[in-house]
Amino acid sequence: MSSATDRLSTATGRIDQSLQPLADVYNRLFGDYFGEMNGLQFVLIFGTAAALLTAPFWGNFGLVRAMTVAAIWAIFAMSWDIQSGYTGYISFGHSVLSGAAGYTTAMLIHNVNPELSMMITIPVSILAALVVGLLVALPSLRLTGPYFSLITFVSVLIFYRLIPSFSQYTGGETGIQSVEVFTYDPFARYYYMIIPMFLIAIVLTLIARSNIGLILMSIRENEAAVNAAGINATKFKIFSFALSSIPMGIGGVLLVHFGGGVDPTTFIVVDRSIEMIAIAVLGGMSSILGPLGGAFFLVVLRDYVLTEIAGFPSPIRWTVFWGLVLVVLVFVRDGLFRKLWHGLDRFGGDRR
Amino acid sequence: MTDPILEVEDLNVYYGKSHALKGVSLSIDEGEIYGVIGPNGAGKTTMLNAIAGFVDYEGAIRYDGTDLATVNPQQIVRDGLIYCTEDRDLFPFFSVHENLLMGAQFRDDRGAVQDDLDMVYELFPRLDERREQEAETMSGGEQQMLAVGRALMSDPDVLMLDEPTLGLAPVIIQDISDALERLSDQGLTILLAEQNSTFALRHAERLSLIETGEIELAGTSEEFHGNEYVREAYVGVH
Amino acid sequence: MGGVGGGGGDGTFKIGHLGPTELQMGRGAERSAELAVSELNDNGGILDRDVELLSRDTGGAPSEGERVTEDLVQSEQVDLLVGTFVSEVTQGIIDFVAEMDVPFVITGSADPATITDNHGEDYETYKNIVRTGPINSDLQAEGMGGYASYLNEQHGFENFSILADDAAWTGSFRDILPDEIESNDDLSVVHQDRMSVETSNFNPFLDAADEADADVVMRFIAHGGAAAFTSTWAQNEYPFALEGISVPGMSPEFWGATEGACLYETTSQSGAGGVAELTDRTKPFVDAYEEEFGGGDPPSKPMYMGFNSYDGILFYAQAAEDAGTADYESDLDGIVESMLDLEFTGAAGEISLYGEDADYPNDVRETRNDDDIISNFPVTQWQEDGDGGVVECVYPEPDATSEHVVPEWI
Amino acid sequence: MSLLEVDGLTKKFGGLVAVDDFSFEADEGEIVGLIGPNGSGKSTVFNCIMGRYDVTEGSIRFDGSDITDDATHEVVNKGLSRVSQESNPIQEMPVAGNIKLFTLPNKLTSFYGGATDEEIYEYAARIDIEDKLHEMPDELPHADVRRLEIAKSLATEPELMLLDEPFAGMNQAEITELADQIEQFRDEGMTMIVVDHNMGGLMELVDRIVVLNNGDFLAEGTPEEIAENEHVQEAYLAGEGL
Amino acid sequence: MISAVYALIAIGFTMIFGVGGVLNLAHGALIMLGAFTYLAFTSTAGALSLPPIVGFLLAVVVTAAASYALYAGLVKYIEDNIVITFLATVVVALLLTELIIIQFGSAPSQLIPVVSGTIYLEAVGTRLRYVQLLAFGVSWVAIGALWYYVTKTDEGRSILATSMSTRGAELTGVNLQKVKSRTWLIAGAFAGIAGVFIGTLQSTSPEMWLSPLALAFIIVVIGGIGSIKGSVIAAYLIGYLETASVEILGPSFQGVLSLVVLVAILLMRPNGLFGRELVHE
Ligand SMILES: Nc1ncnc2c1ncn2[C@@H]1O[C@H](COP(=O)(O)OP(=O)(O)OP(=O)(O)O)[C@@H](O)[C@H]1O
Ligand SMILES: Nc1ncnc2c1ncn2[C@@H]1O[C@H](COP(=O)(O)OP(=O)(O)OP(=O)(O)O)[C@@H](O)[C@H]1O
Ligand SMILES: [Mg+2]
Ligand SMILES: [Mg+2]
Repeated sequence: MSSATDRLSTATGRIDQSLQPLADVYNRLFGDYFGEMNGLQFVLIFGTAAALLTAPFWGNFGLVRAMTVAAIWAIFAMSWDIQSGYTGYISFGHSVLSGAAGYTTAMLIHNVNPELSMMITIPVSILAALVVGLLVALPSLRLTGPYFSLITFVSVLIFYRLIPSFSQYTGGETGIQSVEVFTYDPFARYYYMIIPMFLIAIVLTLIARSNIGLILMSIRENEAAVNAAGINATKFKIFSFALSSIPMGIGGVLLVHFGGGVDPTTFIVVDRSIEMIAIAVLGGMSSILGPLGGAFFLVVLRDYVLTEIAGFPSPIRWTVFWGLVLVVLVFVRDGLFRKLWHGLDRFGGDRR
Repeated sequence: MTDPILEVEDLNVYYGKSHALKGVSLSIDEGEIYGVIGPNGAGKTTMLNAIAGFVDYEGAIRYDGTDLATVNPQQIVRDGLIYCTEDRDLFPFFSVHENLLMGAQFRDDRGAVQDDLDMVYELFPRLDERREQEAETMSGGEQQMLAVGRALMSDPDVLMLDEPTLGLAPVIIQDISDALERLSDQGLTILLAEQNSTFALRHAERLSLIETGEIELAGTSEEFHGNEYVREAYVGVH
Repeated sequence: MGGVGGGGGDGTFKIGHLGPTELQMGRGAERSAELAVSELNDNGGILDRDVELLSRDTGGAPSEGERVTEDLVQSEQVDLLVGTFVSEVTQGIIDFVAEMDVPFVITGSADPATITDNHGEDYETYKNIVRTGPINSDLQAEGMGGYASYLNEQHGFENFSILADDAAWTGSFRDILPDEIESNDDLSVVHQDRMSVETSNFNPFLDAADEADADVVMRFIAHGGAAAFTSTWAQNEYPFALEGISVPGMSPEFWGATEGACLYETTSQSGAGGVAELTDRTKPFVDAYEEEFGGGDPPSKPMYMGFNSYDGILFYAQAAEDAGTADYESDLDGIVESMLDLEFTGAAGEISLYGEDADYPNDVRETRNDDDIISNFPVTQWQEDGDGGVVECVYPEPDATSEHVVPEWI
Repeated sequence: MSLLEVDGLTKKFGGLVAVDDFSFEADEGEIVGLIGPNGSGKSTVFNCIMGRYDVTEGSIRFDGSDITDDATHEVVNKGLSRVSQESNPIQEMPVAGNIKLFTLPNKLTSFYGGATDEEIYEYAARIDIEDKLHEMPDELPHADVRRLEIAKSLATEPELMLLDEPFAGMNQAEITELADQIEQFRDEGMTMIVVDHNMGGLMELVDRIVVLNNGDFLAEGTPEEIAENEHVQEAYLAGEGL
Repeated sequence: MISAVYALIAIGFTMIFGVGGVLNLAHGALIMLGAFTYLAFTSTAGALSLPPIVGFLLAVVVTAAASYALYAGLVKYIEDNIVITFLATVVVALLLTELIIIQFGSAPSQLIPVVSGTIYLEAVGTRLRYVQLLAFGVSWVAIGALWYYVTKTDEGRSILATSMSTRGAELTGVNLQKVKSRTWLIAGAFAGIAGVFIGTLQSTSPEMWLSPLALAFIIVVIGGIGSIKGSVIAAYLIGYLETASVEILGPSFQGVLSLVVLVAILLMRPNGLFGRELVHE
């Protein structure tokens, strides 16, 4: 057993050696900001990035559509991660943030002026996500542990129940469907989603690898120690929520222009929040790129592999899907992509 | 002399790669106070944890003739081998009184439990004053008293105390000293792990000195008192 | 990507059917669509092309609905879309479908806004979308008003209570129905309330209706709580009749699901649950359905959307034949024109569409009897049948299979 | 003016008066011992100073400014820090990371500030754990965990350090070593207040001792005076001490 | 009335959380399982058609067993990681939902009441079904018995003790495995009872797990995690607020007012009404 892995790692080690020079160039330039990697890891990251960027040229319609949706969910999961994954304050309420952005766009168009340009609606919507984020964060962050999770959960319920109460503005449970889509062309549409996703991934990774990330993680492990270090933990908790709200807002805007409208089930219901958590945890919490990978894994599995490839009817499809998720959760608890990453670390040769 | 009540034979404990206990053996007779001293990280706690069944080990530990490897922790407790840990492990939201009751939760002899309760309250009047206070809000020393008190509530045959004087004021240490002597006279066997070597040397009839996982020295308290090295490193010259 | 759309003269004619096939309503519709397709194929297909049915589960959720619709249109390049039960789903896909020009026959959701907000605003864009049934809920509300007068004639009921789900589809019943009822001077609406879709305890609502002396409670309910509503009413023997629309109550299996508590309750449903001979087509269709699916998973009858999906497909097939083309990319206008011109007899009734300048362009017309009362809006009631229960059509009178019965405890 | 002035401090927990109108001060460069029986309120006093507990009554001034109602991080940023009775390192980070956290500025925009590796090494070296920088806290023996706590505290560059039972769980040799290091800090200009029950270690280290009993001030004086004080003997020392 | 059933659900949920630190989101699924087991045993259309009371007992037993199986077969291996456990239990709930759809279909059903009949309460102007009274009675008896058990008996106190310190429990001779198994059995039995009543008074469908679960979650946090007394009071508070908000603001605001009040309560008492103070001020 171990000799087999040994042999494998000599082989992979050699591959790794040959890639190392490339990785080294990267490490010299960016290692300080994003962390260093070995040759195999370099290939994983940049290979995947290249594959993602060229998907429309090799994927078919169903796959590309699934990946388009995955890109949006990757944004949500990464945003959730920078807040919940890093600080350990697990939010069940992130769908409210994307919902705030989506609803702002739709309500501006529906109630204010149907001709409003995206140049106005998009920034206003992102701002709305930020405002709602602060609105949720300021009181909630006084609470800890499950109490915090609950209050964020309740915030979803409140928003969800308010929507029918103000149905003349919100469109009630049917929502508002009069939003312009970016485009119906499935290929162009993909790039509308994937490019913001990449930018957000880069920015969030930068932040997560900086002191800010260190402080957020320390809050998760020991908040008292953070205060004792002379750092205002509360300020950073709120900051992480705000930091998370902005990309959530961007994701919400993308989603509303993807489907051409809002409705509570697509945007608000707590299932959406739970999906974000599942994606992030499955990919690997507190790693930013893990959740990104998790999104592509889960959404492609759900919307493409199990439907178009396997062609399961719906209850079977969901049974298989949840069964797989359960298996991954139990056996790969640190997340698929963290596992993969460390695997490459092991199989790579010695560095330097 | 009777058979030893607690025997440790060639005990080895590993934490991952680090070898925390390296072939430790000792045997404790019924009714005696046995001291284990040694510097920080020597492995005292590790040894007690192994006896209580909290860490995996190699070697043999026998209590009253039976090999503990096959006995689960709660059965060890029911058989009268009680462990008062360094971390205290109190029930933070139970009151002082409830904590003490939990110490006796497996006992059926109601009357005797009441007597023990009275005994503990008498030993630590502070606990008596604070019967209803939640354990978590007690001061460090008060919690230590409660931990010792709870262990006594289990009506031990053998009591393992890990640093019972930690964080206690000299007056209280004095009280505990008296209590240990009294209980020992009543036939209780005590295994005492201490940094406070003065305290250990005062009470233990026999001791072992553990350093980096190995027994460096074993003997009676007289032998320890007479030992130059022990005096210098552990008792301090005042 | 580009070259979307079939509609060329050759190859199979693909029909995409959309519905929540996890639900009985959706499954009934899917099966009915299958029956329509095999009937078409038996008769030489559409414009001599073989017909193929691609059924997709929308899960009742807009995002899933959008996904499967895009797949049907972009990837499968279907020639026709049929279905959608949940209004959210219909609205979620409607802009996309309008953009793609593929003909879309709505057969489930009855929301008038689907038509008024779209066709009403911009007919040109939405003209490829039609609804062949059910009649929209504005018209249904008017029909209900007629039914209220009928109940008054039959049993002397005067006081009505309206309890509606707090949901968009009940809007017409909340806004139009009270006036419709009270337009008959003998009748009054004595109590009216909305019930949140999360309501699970119906006692307070029924108590209030009771207190207001209602003779009839008209409830409009579409979610799972309907069963609880029914049994709360039946077990407590509230002294009023239970009428209106209950979507779960349309299930042929509702008797078993409520352990018989649904006895005496009624619901309106197009197709009349398949128990009445509405047209010549009704019986053959229902028989075919029962023969094919009667013994399997529920529903054992097509349910209303089944009728409409069956009719919708055949309706379009006829229109395409009339137009001589199904190539919507080059001749959408021709197809639409021939749909608007078509007078078609379906299993659920006569189908013809309103024209561009009507209030409800491209929407199915109601039929009216001599008294100008809407008649393609049958009401069915659960009645006793030995130990079990049976669905009977009780209204309108010409189609009725049995008299309307009042609960024995009143 | 003293560096730290605690004036009429009272802390109640419900009906329980843990600290009762207690006043004391520490001058710059001093090492003050704070002793008293278990539960006499020593840790509570520290908690009040550090802003961990709200003060019921009284005031606390540090370096001339009122810090009674300050939050912990504000107090720390003014130049106070504490080594608490229980160690609580972050288990997921190595020693170096634990120290680094304590050097980070309290700013949302400082992405790459904080101490350099050399500076971290320096902090660790002052308390002799520079060889352990890459170990994880749960691999360290108890005494080194305590040292890590002190290193963290040093990393905030305090003017005044509160030490709660630094000698607990250490043997004589270790106590002597630690006491020497604490002396060293004083020579570098730091003021300290030390709570401990280990009279041997404490008496040699401190300039002055304040005794608390039941939340009340009991006595104050040089170690010798205290050791001979009858009240202190009775309430606390029971013949121990010198 | 039904608040008692809610309290029962919340207590089952909070016990599991208290003892194992496990947010068991499959608790709602167990309730559903209870209802469907009862349906399978008693439904007149089914093969068995057992008398309701027998079906009731069987449903409770089956649910308790399922709850135990969930612990022993899954949760035991992952309970040290709270996020994983929380997600895994949601996934279990979703899986069970699909299995129930495959087996029973997705249409809602109505259970045969354990007892039938109804009385009219003139004074309050409402009708009350005997099964409502029964639900109320059974729930209270169960809660009372549990309360006595955990506060007045050593064995029961061990359950609370284990929730505070596992090591402490071991040191005092508590059999951890037994305590946890027992906790899951009790919580499961409670879910079974609640399932039959919820299924009877409301409806039995593959979606029925979510709202009792959300409710339990809210009740538990308002009452304070780990507190039986808190759960009962919070359950009644919620029940009252739900009704009151309908009356004050109208049905379209149902639930919103109560949620807002709850948020306010939490902000004033960050550990719920009877929660343990985790941070001292
Ligand atoms: N869980 C653990 N994982 C890894 N190493 C450990 C663990 N627990 C203890 N050790 C190591 O094992 C050695 C023995 O520790 P132990 O706690 O038994 O010492 P001790 O003699 O009780 O010391 P002290 O007087 O400080 O309590 C130490 O080096 C310690 O760092
Ligand atoms: N949160 C609290 N709630 C109630 N009582 C408390 C709380 N915290 C401390 N106390 C009580 O206040 C008193 C003072 O506690 P404190 O921890 O300050 O004592 P101490 O002098 O540090 O004792 P030790 O030397 O044992 O650590 C104790 O009697 C303790 O029980
Ligand atoms: Mg130890
Ligand atoms: Mg203290």
